[in-house]
Amino acid sequence: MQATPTEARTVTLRYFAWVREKAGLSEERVTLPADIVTAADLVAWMQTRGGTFEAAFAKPDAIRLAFDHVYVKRDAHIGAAREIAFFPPVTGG
Amino acid sequence: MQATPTEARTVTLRYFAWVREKAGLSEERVTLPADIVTAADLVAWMQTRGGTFEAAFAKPDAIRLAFDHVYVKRDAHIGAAREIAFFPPVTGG
Amino acid sequence: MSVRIQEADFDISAEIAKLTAGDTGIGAVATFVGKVRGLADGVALSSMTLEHYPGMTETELGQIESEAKDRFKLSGSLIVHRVGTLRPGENIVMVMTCAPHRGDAIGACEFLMDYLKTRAPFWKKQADARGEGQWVDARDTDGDAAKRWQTNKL
Amino acid sequence: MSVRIQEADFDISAEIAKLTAGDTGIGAVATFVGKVRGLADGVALSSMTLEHYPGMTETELGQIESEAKDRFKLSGSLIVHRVGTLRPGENIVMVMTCAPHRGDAIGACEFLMDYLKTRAPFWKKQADARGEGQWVDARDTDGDAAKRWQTNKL
Repeated sequence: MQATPTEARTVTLRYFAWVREKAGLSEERVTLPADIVTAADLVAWMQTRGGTFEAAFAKPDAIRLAFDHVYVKRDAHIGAAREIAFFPPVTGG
Repeated sequence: MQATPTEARTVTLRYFAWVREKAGLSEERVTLPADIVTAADLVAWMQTRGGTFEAAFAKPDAIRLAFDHVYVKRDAHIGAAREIAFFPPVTGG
Repeated sequence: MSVRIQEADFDISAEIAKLTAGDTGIGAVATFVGKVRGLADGVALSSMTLEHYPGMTETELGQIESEAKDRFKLSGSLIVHRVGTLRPGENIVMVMTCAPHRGDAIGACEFLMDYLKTRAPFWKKQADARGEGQWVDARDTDGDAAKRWQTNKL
Repeated sequence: MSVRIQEADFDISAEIAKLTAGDTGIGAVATFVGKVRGLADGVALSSMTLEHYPGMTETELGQIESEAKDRFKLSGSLIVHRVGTLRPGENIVMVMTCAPHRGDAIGACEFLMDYLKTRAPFWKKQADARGEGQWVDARDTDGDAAKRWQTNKL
Protein backbone atom coordinates (compact mmCIF):
# COMPACT_ATOMS: atom_id res chain seq x y z
CA MET A 1 0.00 0.00 0.00
CA GLN A 2 1.42 3.40 -1.01
CA ALA A 3 1.86 5.83 1.86
CA THR A 4 1.64 9.03 -0.15
CA PRO A 5 0.98 9.51 -3.84
CA THR A 6 3.83 11.08 -5.75
CA GLU A 7 1.75 13.60 -7.70
CA ALA A 8 -1.36 15.73 -7.38
CA ARG A 9 -4.62 14.37 -8.90
CA THR A 10 -7.59 16.15 -10.37
CA VAL A 11 -10.90 14.72 -9.21
CA THR A 12 -14.58 15.63 -9.41
CA LEU A 13 -16.12 16.52 -6.05
CA ARG A 14 -19.90 16.19 -5.73
CA TYR A 15 -22.15 17.53 -2.98
CA PHE A 16 -25.68 16.41 -2.10
CA ALA A 17 -28.58 17.53 0.11
CA TRP A 18 -27.58 20.02 2.83
CA VAL A 19 -23.88 19.64 2.06
CA ARG A 20 -24.67 20.86 -1.46
CA GLU A 21 -26.87 23.69 -0.16
CA LYS A 22 -24.30 24.89 2.36
CA ALA A 23 -21.41 24.57 -0.07
CA GLY A 24 -23.45 26.46 -2.66
CA LEU A 25 -22.45 24.14 -5.49
CA SER A 26 -23.24 20.64 -6.63
CA GLU A 27 -19.95 19.70 -8.23
CA GLU A 28 -16.50 20.96 -9.10
CA ARG A 29 -13.21 19.78 -10.52
CA VAL A 30 -10.42 20.06 -7.96
CA THR A 31 -6.76 19.27 -7.97
CA LEU A 32 -5.95 17.66 -4.64
CA PRO A 33 -2.69 18.46 -2.84
CA ALA A 34 -0.28 15.53 -3.02
CA ASP A 35 -0.34 14.90 0.74
CA ILE A 36 -4.06 13.99 0.77
CA VAL A 37 -4.19 10.20 0.91
CA THR A 38 -7.30 9.13 2.80
CA ALA A 39 -10.94 10.19 3.08
CA ALA A 40 -10.09 11.69 6.49
CA ASP A 41 -7.28 13.77 4.93
CA LEU A 42 -9.73 15.04 2.33
CA VAL A 43 -12.37 16.04 4.88
CA ALA A 44 -9.74 17.86 6.94
CA TRP A 45 -8.58 19.67 3.81
CA MET A 46 -12.16 20.65 2.88
CA GLN A 47 -12.48 22.31 6.29
CA THR A 48 -9.47 24.50 5.49
CA ARG A 49 -10.83 25.70 2.14
CA GLY A 50 -12.86 28.50 3.75
CA GLY A 51 -15.79 30.36 2.24
CA THR A 52 -18.96 28.26 1.99
CA PHE A 53 -17.03 25.11 2.82
CA GLU A 54 -16.61 26.30 6.40
CA ALA A 55 -20.38 25.92 7.03
CA ALA A 56 -20.70 22.82 4.84
CA PHE A 57 -17.99 20.97 6.76
CA ALA A 58 -18.64 22.41 10.23
CA LYS A 59 -20.02 19.03 11.37
CA PRO A 60 -17.73 16.64 9.54
CA ASP A 61 -18.97 13.55 11.44
CA ALA A 62 -22.41 14.05 9.88
CA ILE A 63 -20.97 13.70 6.39
CA ARG A 64 -20.65 10.43 4.47
CA LEU A 65 -18.25 9.90 1.56
CA ALA A 66 -18.34 7.80 -1.57
CA PHE A 67 -15.44 7.16 -3.98
CA ASP A 68 -16.65 6.35 -7.47
CA HIS A 69 -20.17 5.49 -6.19
CA VAL A 70 -18.95 3.26 -3.35
CA TYR A 71 -19.36 4.18 0.34
CA VAL A 72 -16.01 4.56 2.09
CA LYS A 73 -14.86 4.91 5.67
CA ARG A 74 -12.50 7.64 6.79
CA ASP A 75 -9.41 5.44 6.48
CA ALA A 76 -10.09 4.56 2.81
CA HIS A 77 -7.35 5.57 0.37
CA ILE A 78 -8.42 7.83 -2.45
CA GLY A 79 -6.13 5.96 -4.81
CA ALA A 80 -7.31 6.32 -8.40
CA ALA A 81 -10.85 7.47 -7.54
CA ARG A 82 -12.17 9.97 -10.09
CA GLU A 83 -15.38 11.09 -8.41
CA ILE A 84 -15.72 11.80 -4.70
CA ALA A 85 -19.09 12.61 -3.14
CA PHE A 86 -20.01 14.23 0.19
CA PHE A 87 -23.50 13.85 1.62
CA PRO A 88 -25.52 13.39 4.84
CA PRO A 89 -26.88 9.99 5.91
CA VAL A 90 -29.46 8.86 3.36
CA THR A 91 -33.20 9.28 3.94
CA GLY A 92 -34.88 7.68 0.93
CA GLY A 93 -37.66 5.14 0.79
CA MET B 1 -72.36 -28.07 32.34
CA GLN B 2 -75.11 -30.45 31.32
CA ALA B 3 -74.05 -34.10 30.99
CA THR B 4 -76.68 -35.15 28.45
CA PRO B 5 -79.39 -33.11 26.78
CA THR B 6 -82.93 -34.13 27.65
CA GLU B 7 -84.29 -34.10 24.10
CA ALA B 8 -83.25 -34.71 20.51
CA ARG B 9 -82.32 -31.66 18.42
CA THR B 10 -82.57 -31.00 14.72
CA VAL B 11 -79.45 -29.43 13.24
CA THR B 12 -78.06 -28.62 9.81
CA LEU B 13 -75.00 -30.67 8.87
CA ARG B 14 -72.72 -29.24 6.19
CA TYR B 15 -69.92 -30.98 4.31
CA PHE B 16 -67.04 -29.39 2.41
CA ALA B 17 -64.25 -30.43 0.03
CA TRP B 18 -63.55 -34.17 -0.02
CA VAL B 19 -65.89 -34.81 2.91
CA ARG B 20 -68.68 -33.37 0.75
CA GLU B 21 -67.58 -35.37 -2.29
CA LYS B 22 -67.37 -38.65 -0.40
CA ALA B 23 -70.62 -38.04 1.47
CA GLY B 24 -72.27 -37.17 -1.82
CA LEU B 25 -74.14 -34.21 -0.38
CA SER B 26 -73.33 -30.71 0.80
CA GLU B 27 -75.90 -30.30 3.53
CA GLU B 28 -78.82 -31.99 5.27
CA ARG B 29 -81.17 -31.49 8.20
CA VAL B 30 -80.70 -34.22 10.79
CA THR B 31 -82.30 -34.98 14.13
CA LEU B 32 -79.52 -36.06 16.45
CA PRO B 33 -80.05 -38.87 18.96
CA ALA B 34 -80.36 -37.55 22.49
CA ASP B 35 -77.16 -39.23 23.69
CA ILE B 36 -74.91 -37.23 21.34
CA VAL B 37 -73.36 -34.53 23.48
CA THR B 38 -69.92 -33.69 22.12
CA ALA B 39 -68.23 -33.29 18.75
CA ALA B 40 -66.57 -36.66 19.35
CA ASP B 41 -69.96 -38.31 19.94
CA LEU B 42 -71.21 -36.81 16.69
CA VAL B 43 -68.24 -38.04 14.63
CA ALA B 44 -68.63 -41.54 16.13
CA TRP B 45 -72.34 -41.46 15.23
CA MET B 46 -71.60 -40.30 11.65
CA GLN B 47 -69.38 -43.37 11.24
CA THR B 48 -72.34 -45.61 12.11
CA ARG B 49 -74.71 -44.04 9.58
CA GLY B 50 -73.43 -46.27 6.77
CA GLY B 51 -73.79 -45.63 3.04
CA THR B 52 -71.58 -42.83 1.73
CA PHE B 53 -70.77 -41.72 5.27
CA GLU B 54 -68.63 -44.81 5.74
CA ALA B 55 -66.10 -43.54 3.18
CA ALA B 56 -66.50 -39.89 4.19
CA PHE B 57 -65.70 -40.65 7.84
CA ALA B 58 -63.20 -43.48 7.31
CA LYS B 59 -60.37 -41.21 8.48
CA PRO B 60 -62.09 -39.22 11.23
CA ASP B 61 -58.85 -37.63 12.49
CA ALA B 62 -58.50 -35.83 9.15
CA ILE B 63 -61.83 -34.07 9.66
CA ARG B 64 -62.30 -30.70 11.36
CA LEU B 65 -65.58 -29.51 12.85
CA ALA B 66 -67.21 -26.12 13.28
CA PHE B 67 -70.31 -25.35 15.33
CA ASP B 68 -72.12 -22.28 14.05
CA HIS B 69 -69.02 -21.12 12.10
CA VAL B 70 -66.60 -21.59 15.02
CA TYR B 71 -63.87 -24.24 15.04
CA VAL B 72 -64.35 -26.75 17.85
CA LYS B 73 -62.27 -29.51 19.37
CA ARG B 74 -63.60 -33.02 19.88
CA ASP B 75 -64.61 -32.38 23.50
CA ALA B 76 -66.81 -29.36 22.63
CA HIS B 77 -70.47 -29.69 23.58
CA ILE B 78 -72.95 -29.31 20.77
CA GLY B 79 -75.29 -27.42 23.07
CA ALA B 80 -77.58 -25.14 21.11
CA ALA B 81 -75.54 -25.17 17.88
CA ARG B 82 -77.76 -25.04 14.81
CA GLU B 83 -75.23 -25.63 12.06
CA ILE B 84 -72.43 -28.18 12.26
CA ALA B 85 -69.81 -28.43 9.51
CA PHE B 86 -67.34 -31.20 8.64
CA PHE B 87 -64.32 -30.50 6.48
CA PRO B 88 -60.61 -31.29 5.93
CA PRO B 89 -57.82 -28.93 7.11
CA VAL B 90 -58.09 -25.70 5.15
CA THR B 91 -55.88 -24.96 2.13
CA GLY B 92 -56.77 -21.43 1.05
CA GLY B 93 -54.53 -18.47 0.34
CA MET C 1 -60.90 -3.40 7.64
CA SER C 2 -62.83 -5.36 5.06
CA VAL C 3 -63.14 -8.81 3.54
CA ARG C 4 -64.51 -9.87 0.17
CA ILE C 5 -65.04 -13.30 -1.37
CA GLN C 6 -65.61 -13.18 -5.11
CA GLU C 7 -65.20 -15.06 -8.37
CA ALA C 8 -63.95 -12.00 -10.24
CA ASP C 9 -60.32 -10.91 -10.36
CA PHE C 10 -59.18 -7.83 -8.44
CA ASP C 11 -57.18 -4.74 -9.40
CA ILE C 12 -54.42 -3.92 -6.92
CA SER C 13 -53.95 -0.30 -8.03
CA ALA C 14 -57.67 0.41 -7.73
CA GLU C 15 -57.83 -1.23 -4.30
CA ILE C 16 -54.83 0.74 -3.02
CA ALA C 17 -56.42 3.96 -4.29
CA LYS C 18 -59.69 3.17 -2.48
CA LEU C 19 -58.03 2.02 0.75
CA THR C 20 -55.76 5.05 1.05
CA ALA C 21 -58.03 7.78 -0.38
CA GLY C 22 -58.00 10.94 1.71
CA ASP C 23 -55.81 9.54 4.49
CA THR C 24 -52.44 11.29 4.38
CA GLY C 25 -51.48 9.64 7.68
CA ILE C 26 -50.65 6.54 5.64
CA GLY C 27 -46.94 6.22 4.89
CA ALA C 28 -46.83 2.54 3.97
CA VAL C 29 -48.93 0.09 1.98
CA ALA C 30 -48.02 -3.59 1.90
CA THR C 31 -49.70 -5.95 -0.52
CA PHE C 32 -49.48 -9.67 -0.98
CA VAL C 33 -50.92 -11.50 -3.97
CA GLY C 34 -51.12 -15.30 -4.15
CA LYS C 35 -51.31 -16.85 -7.60
CA VAL C 36 -52.05 -20.26 -9.11
CA ARG C 37 -48.78 -21.99 -10.00
CA GLY C 38 -48.48 -24.08 -13.12
CA LEU C 39 -46.76 -26.99 -11.39
CA ALA C 40 -47.70 -28.77 -8.16
CA ASP C 41 -45.21 -31.36 -6.93
CA GLY C 42 -43.90 -31.66 -10.46
CA VAL C 43 -47.32 -32.22 -12.04
CA ALA C 44 -48.61 -29.66 -14.57
CA LEU C 45 -51.95 -28.20 -13.54
CA SER C 46 -54.70 -27.21 -15.89
CA SER C 47 -56.77 -25.50 -13.21
CA MET C 48 -57.40 -24.98 -9.52
CA THR C 49 -60.89 -24.86 -8.05
CA LEU C 50 -61.52 -23.05 -4.79
CA GLU C 51 -64.41 -23.90 -2.51
CA HIS C 52 -65.25 -22.08 0.71
CA TYR C 53 -67.70 -22.08 3.58
CA PRO C 54 -69.86 -18.99 3.08
CA GLY C 55 -70.56 -17.26 6.35
CA MET C 56 -67.76 -18.91 8.29
CA THR C 57 -65.17 -17.52 5.88
CA GLU C 58 -66.26 -13.96 6.56
CA THR C 59 -66.41 -14.62 10.32
CA GLU C 60 -62.89 -16.10 10.41
CA LEU C 61 -61.35 -13.47 8.17
CA GLY C 62 -63.01 -10.70 10.15
CA GLN C 63 -61.53 -12.14 13.34
CA ILE C 64 -58.09 -12.43 11.77
CA GLU C 65 -58.28 -8.79 10.67
CA SER C 66 -59.35 -7.78 14.14
CA GLU C 67 -56.35 -9.60 15.66
CA ALA C 68 -54.07 -7.85 13.17
CA LYS C 69 -55.50 -4.51 14.25
CA ASP C 70 -54.70 -5.34 17.90
CA ARG C 71 -51.12 -6.31 17.12
CA PHE C 72 -50.17 -3.65 14.58
CA LYS C 73 -50.84 0.06 14.23
CA LEU C 74 -52.91 -0.09 11.05
CA SER C 75 -54.82 2.55 9.12
CA GLY C 76 -56.73 -0.04 7.10
CA SER C 77 -56.70 -3.49 5.59
CA LEU C 78 -58.40 -5.49 2.90
CA ILE C 79 -58.61 -9.19 2.15
CA VAL C 80 -60.00 -10.35 -1.18
CA HIS C 81 -60.14 -14.10 -1.83
CA ARG C 82 -61.36 -15.58 -5.08
CA VAL C 83 -63.41 -18.75 -5.38
CA GLY C 84 -64.34 -20.87 -8.40
CA THR C 85 -62.06 -22.31 -11.07
CA LEU C 86 -58.79 -20.51 -11.79
CA ARG C 87 -56.02 -21.14 -14.31
CA PRO C 88 -52.25 -21.10 -13.71
CA GLY C 89 -51.05 -17.50 -13.47
CA GLU C 90 -54.40 -16.22 -12.18
CA ASN C 91 -54.71 -14.41 -8.87
CA ILE C 92 -56.14 -16.32 -5.89
CA VAL C 93 -55.90 -13.95 -2.98
CA MET C 94 -54.92 -10.41 -2.11
CA VAL C 95 -54.05 -9.04 1.33
CA MET C 96 -53.44 -5.31 1.65
CA THR C 97 -52.51 -3.36 4.75
CA CYS C 98 -51.81 0.32 5.23
CA ALA C 99 -50.22 2.02 8.19
CA PRO C 100 -48.29 5.12 9.18
CA HIS C 101 -45.04 3.08 9.18
CA ARG C 102 -43.71 0.22 7.12
CA GLY C 103 -42.98 -2.23 9.95
CA ASP C 104 -46.67 -2.35 10.85
CA ALA C 105 -47.87 -2.60 7.26
CA ILE C 106 -45.47 -5.42 6.28
CA GLY C 107 -45.85 -7.27 9.61
CA ALA C 108 -49.65 -7.17 9.44
CA CYS C 109 -49.67 -8.30 5.81
CA GLU C 110 -47.53 -11.34 6.69
CA PHE C 111 -49.62 -12.05 9.82
CA LEU C 112 -52.87 -11.93 7.85
CA MET C 113 -51.56 -14.31 5.19
CA ASP C 114 -50.19 -16.77 7.76
CA TYR C 115 -53.50 -16.91 9.61
CA LEU C 116 -55.63 -16.89 6.49
CA LYS C 117 -53.73 -19.98 5.28
CA THR C 118 -54.35 -21.93 8.49
CA ARG C 119 -57.79 -20.69 9.58
CA ALA C 120 -59.93 -19.40 6.71
CA PRO C 121 -62.22 -22.18 5.45
CA PHE C 122 -61.12 -22.47 1.83
CA TRP C 123 -60.19 -25.68 0.05
CA LYS C 124 -58.29 -26.11 -3.19
CA LYS C 125 -58.76 -28.89 -5.68
CA GLN C 126 -56.28 -29.05 -8.50
CA ALA C 127 -56.88 -30.61 -11.89
CA ASP C 128 -54.04 -31.99 -14.01
CA ALA C 129 -53.82 -31.89 -17.81
CA ARG C 130 -56.26 -34.82 -18.13
CA GLY C 131 -58.74 -33.06 -15.86
CA GLU C 132 -58.01 -35.50 -13.02
CA GLY C 133 -58.86 -33.75 -9.77
CA GLN C 134 -57.01 -33.91 -6.46
CA TRP C 135 -57.68 -32.09 -3.22
CA VAL C 136 -54.64 -30.16 -2.03
CA ASP C 137 -53.23 -31.33 1.32
CA ALA C 138 -52.69 -28.82 4.12
CA ARG C 139 -49.00 -27.96 4.45
CA ASP C 140 -47.14 -28.24 7.74
CA THR C 141 -45.10 -25.15 6.83
CA ASP C 142 -48.30 -23.08 6.89
CA GLY C 143 -49.07 -24.25 10.41
CA ASP C 144 -45.49 -23.43 11.43
CA ALA C 145 -45.74 -19.95 9.89
CA ALA C 146 -48.88 -19.21 11.89
CA LYS C 147 -47.36 -20.60 15.11
CA ARG C 148 -44.55 -18.03 14.97
CA TRP C 149 -47.04 -15.35 15.91
CA GLN C 150 -48.06 -17.17 19.09
CA THR C 151 -44.60 -16.94 20.67
CA ASN C 152 -44.35 -13.40 19.30
CA LYS C 153 -47.48 -12.21 21.05
CA LEU C 154 -47.35 -8.59 22.20
CA MET D 1 -34.26 -7.76 -11.21
CA SER D 2 -34.56 -4.12 -12.17
CA VAL D 3 -34.32 -0.62 -10.77
CA ARG D 4 -35.87 2.61 -12.00
CA ILE D 5 -35.54 6.20 -10.80
CA GLN D 6 -38.21 8.48 -12.19
CA GLU D 7 -40.27 11.61 -11.55
CA ALA D 8 -43.50 10.01 -12.78
CA ASP D 9 -45.83 7.96 -10.62
CA PHE D 10 -46.04 4.18 -11.06
CA ASP D 11 -48.94 1.77 -11.54
CA ILE D 12 -48.71 -1.28 -9.28
CA SER D 13 -51.14 -3.43 -11.26
CA ALA D 14 -49.29 -2.76 -14.50
CA GLU D 15 -45.92 -3.49 -12.87
CA ILE D 16 -47.16 -6.78 -11.38
CA ALA D 17 -48.53 -7.79 -14.79
CA LYS D 18 -45.18 -7.08 -16.45
CA LEU D 19 -43.08 -8.74 -13.73
CA THR D 20 -45.11 -11.95 -13.65
CA ALA D 21 -46.07 -12.25 -17.34
CA GLY D 22 -45.62 -15.77 -18.67
CA ASP D 23 -44.04 -17.17 -15.48
CA THR D 24 -46.49 -19.62 -13.90
CA GLY D 25 -43.81 -20.70 -11.43
CA ILE D 26 -44.69 -17.56 -9.46
CA GLY D 27 -47.05 -18.25 -6.57
CA ALA D 28 -46.45 -15.08 -4.56
CA VAL D 29 -46.04 -11.38 -5.24
CA ALA D 30 -45.23 -8.97 -2.40
CA THR D 31 -45.38 -5.24 -2.91
CA PHE D 32 -44.48 -2.35 -0.69
CA VAL D 33 -45.41 1.25 -1.44
CA GLY D 34 -44.04 4.17 0.57
CA LYS D 35 -46.08 7.38 0.51
CA VAL D 36 -45.63 11.00 1.56
CA ARG D 37 -47.35 11.57 4.90
CA GLY D 38 -49.16 14.80 5.60
CA LEU D 39 -47.62 15.29 9.04
CA ALA D 40 -43.98 15.08 10.10
CA ASP D 41 -43.33 15.32 13.85
CA GLY D 42 -46.65 17.10 14.21
CA VAL D 43 -45.94 19.68 11.50
CA ALA D 44 -48.19 19.76 8.41
CA LEU D 45 -46.21 19.30 5.21
CA SER D 46 -47.01 20.96 1.94
CA SER D 47 -44.50 18.92 -0.04
CA MET D 48 -41.49 16.62 0.04
CA THR D 49 -38.60 16.97 -2.40
CA LEU D 50 -36.42 13.98 -3.18
CA GLU D 51 -32.87 14.32 -4.39
CA HIS D 52 -30.61 11.43 -5.36
CA TYR D 53 -27.11 10.66 -6.59
CA PRO D 54 -27.54 9.49 -10.18
CA GLY D 55 -25.27 6.58 -10.97
CA MET D 56 -24.57 5.65 -7.37
CA THR D 57 -28.28 5.09 -6.72
CA GLU D 58 -28.51 2.51 -9.48
CA THR D 59 -25.26 0.86 -8.33
CA GLU D 60 -26.43 0.58 -4.72
CA LEU D 61 -29.95 -0.58 -5.56
CA GLY D 62 -28.58 -3.13 -8.01
CA GLN D 63 -26.30 -4.49 -5.26
CA ILE D 64 -29.17 -4.63 -2.77
CA GLU D 65 -31.27 -6.57 -5.30
CA SER D 66 -28.40 -8.92 -5.91
CA GLU D 67 -28.08 -9.58 -2.17
CA ALA D 68 -31.82 -10.23 -1.96
CA LYS D 69 -31.46 -12.77 -4.78
CA ASP D 70 -28.72 -14.56 -2.81
CA ARG D 71 -30.82 -14.73 0.36
CA PHE D 72 -34.24 -15.53 -1.05
CA LYS D 73 -35.53 -17.77 -3.81
CA LEU D 74 -36.89 -15.06 -6.09
CA SER D 75 -38.40 -15.16 -9.56
CA GLY D 76 -38.04 -11.41 -10.02
CA SER D 77 -37.96 -8.04 -8.35
CA LEU D 78 -38.46 -4.39 -9.15
CA ILE D 79 -37.58 -1.20 -7.33
CA VAL D 80 -39.04 2.11 -8.52
CA HIS D 81 -38.10 5.25 -6.62
CA ARG D 82 -39.46 8.66 -7.46
CA VAL D 83 -37.49 11.91 -7.30
CA GLY D 84 -38.60 15.53 -7.49
CA THR D 85 -41.30 17.29 -5.52
CA LEU D 86 -44.20 15.21 -4.19
CA ARG D 87 -47.35 16.13 -2.25
CA PRO D 88 -48.81 14.35 0.80
CA GLY D 89 -50.54 11.15 -0.29
CA GLU D 90 -48.31 10.70 -3.34
CA ASN D 91 -46.23 7.59 -3.85
CA ILE D 92 -42.48 7.77 -3.17
CA VAL D 93 -41.20 4.26 -3.67
CA MET D 94 -42.32 0.83 -4.76
CA VAL D 95 -40.60 -2.49 -4.06
CA MET D 96 -42.02 -5.60 -5.68
CA THR D 97 -40.79 -9.17 -5.37
CA CYS D 98 -42.13 -12.37 -6.84
CA ALA D 99 -41.25 -15.92 -5.89
CA PRO D 100 -42.62 -19.45 -5.96
CA HIS D 101 -43.53 -19.16 -2.25
CA ARG D 102 -44.77 -16.36 -0.02
CA GLY D 103 -42.04 -16.49 2.63
CA ASP D 104 -39.40 -15.59 0.05
CA ALA D 105 -41.50 -12.87 -1.59
CA ILE D 106 -42.44 -11.14 1.68
CA GLY D 107 -39.00 -11.59 3.26
CA ALA D 108 -37.22 -10.18 0.21
CA CYS D 109 -39.61 -7.23 -0.02
CA GLU D 110 -38.90 -6.33 3.61
CA PHE D 111 -35.15 -6.87 3.14
CA LEU D 112 -35.07 -4.62 0.07
CA MET D 113 -36.94 -1.82 1.85
CA ASP D 114 -34.73 -2.03 4.96
CA TYR D 115 -31.55 -1.80 2.89
CA LEU D 116 -32.92 0.78 0.49
CA LYS D 117 -33.67 3.04 3.47
CA THR D 118 -30.15 2.80 4.87
CA ARG D 119 -28.00 2.53 1.74
CA ALA D 120 -29.63 4.04 -1.34
CA PRO D 121 -28.41 7.65 -1.82
CA PHE D 122 -31.68 9.56 -1.65
CA TRP D 123 -32.36 12.59 0.52
CA LYS D 124 -35.70 14.08 1.49
CA LYS D 125 -36.39 17.75 2.15
CA GLN D 126 -39.78 18.58 3.52
CA ALA D 127 -41.54 21.92 3.17
CA ASP D 128 -44.13 23.11 5.68
CA ALA D 129 -47.24 25.16 4.89
CA ARG D 130 -45.18 28.39 4.61
CA GLY D 131 -42.80 26.69 2.19
CA GLU D 132 -40.06 26.55 4.86
CA GLY D 133 -37.72 23.70 3.94
CA GLN D 134 -36.03 21.22 6.24
CA TRP D 135 -33.82 18.24 5.43
CA VAL D 136 -35.17 15.04 6.96
CA ASP D 137 -32.85 13.42 9.53
CA ALA D 138 -31.88 9.77 9.16
CA ARG D 139 -33.81 7.61 11.64
CA ASP D 140 -32.10 5.21 14.02
CA THR D 141 -34.98 2.75 13.60
CA ASP D 142 -34.06 2.39 9.93
CA GLY D 143 -30.50 1.48 10.84
CA ASP D 144 -31.83 -1.03 13.38
CA ALA D 145 -34.18 -2.55 10.80
CA ALA D 146 -31.30 -3.10 8.39
CA LYS D 147 -29.05 -4.54 11.14
CA ARG D 148 -31.55 -7.35 11.80
CA TRP D 149 -30.51 -8.92 8.52
CA GLN D 150 -26.85 -9.03 9.53
CA THR D 151 -27.46 -11.39 12.46
CA ASN D 152 -29.94 -13.29 10.29
CA LYS D 153 -27.38 -13.99 7.59
CA LEU D 154 -27.87 -17.35 5.87
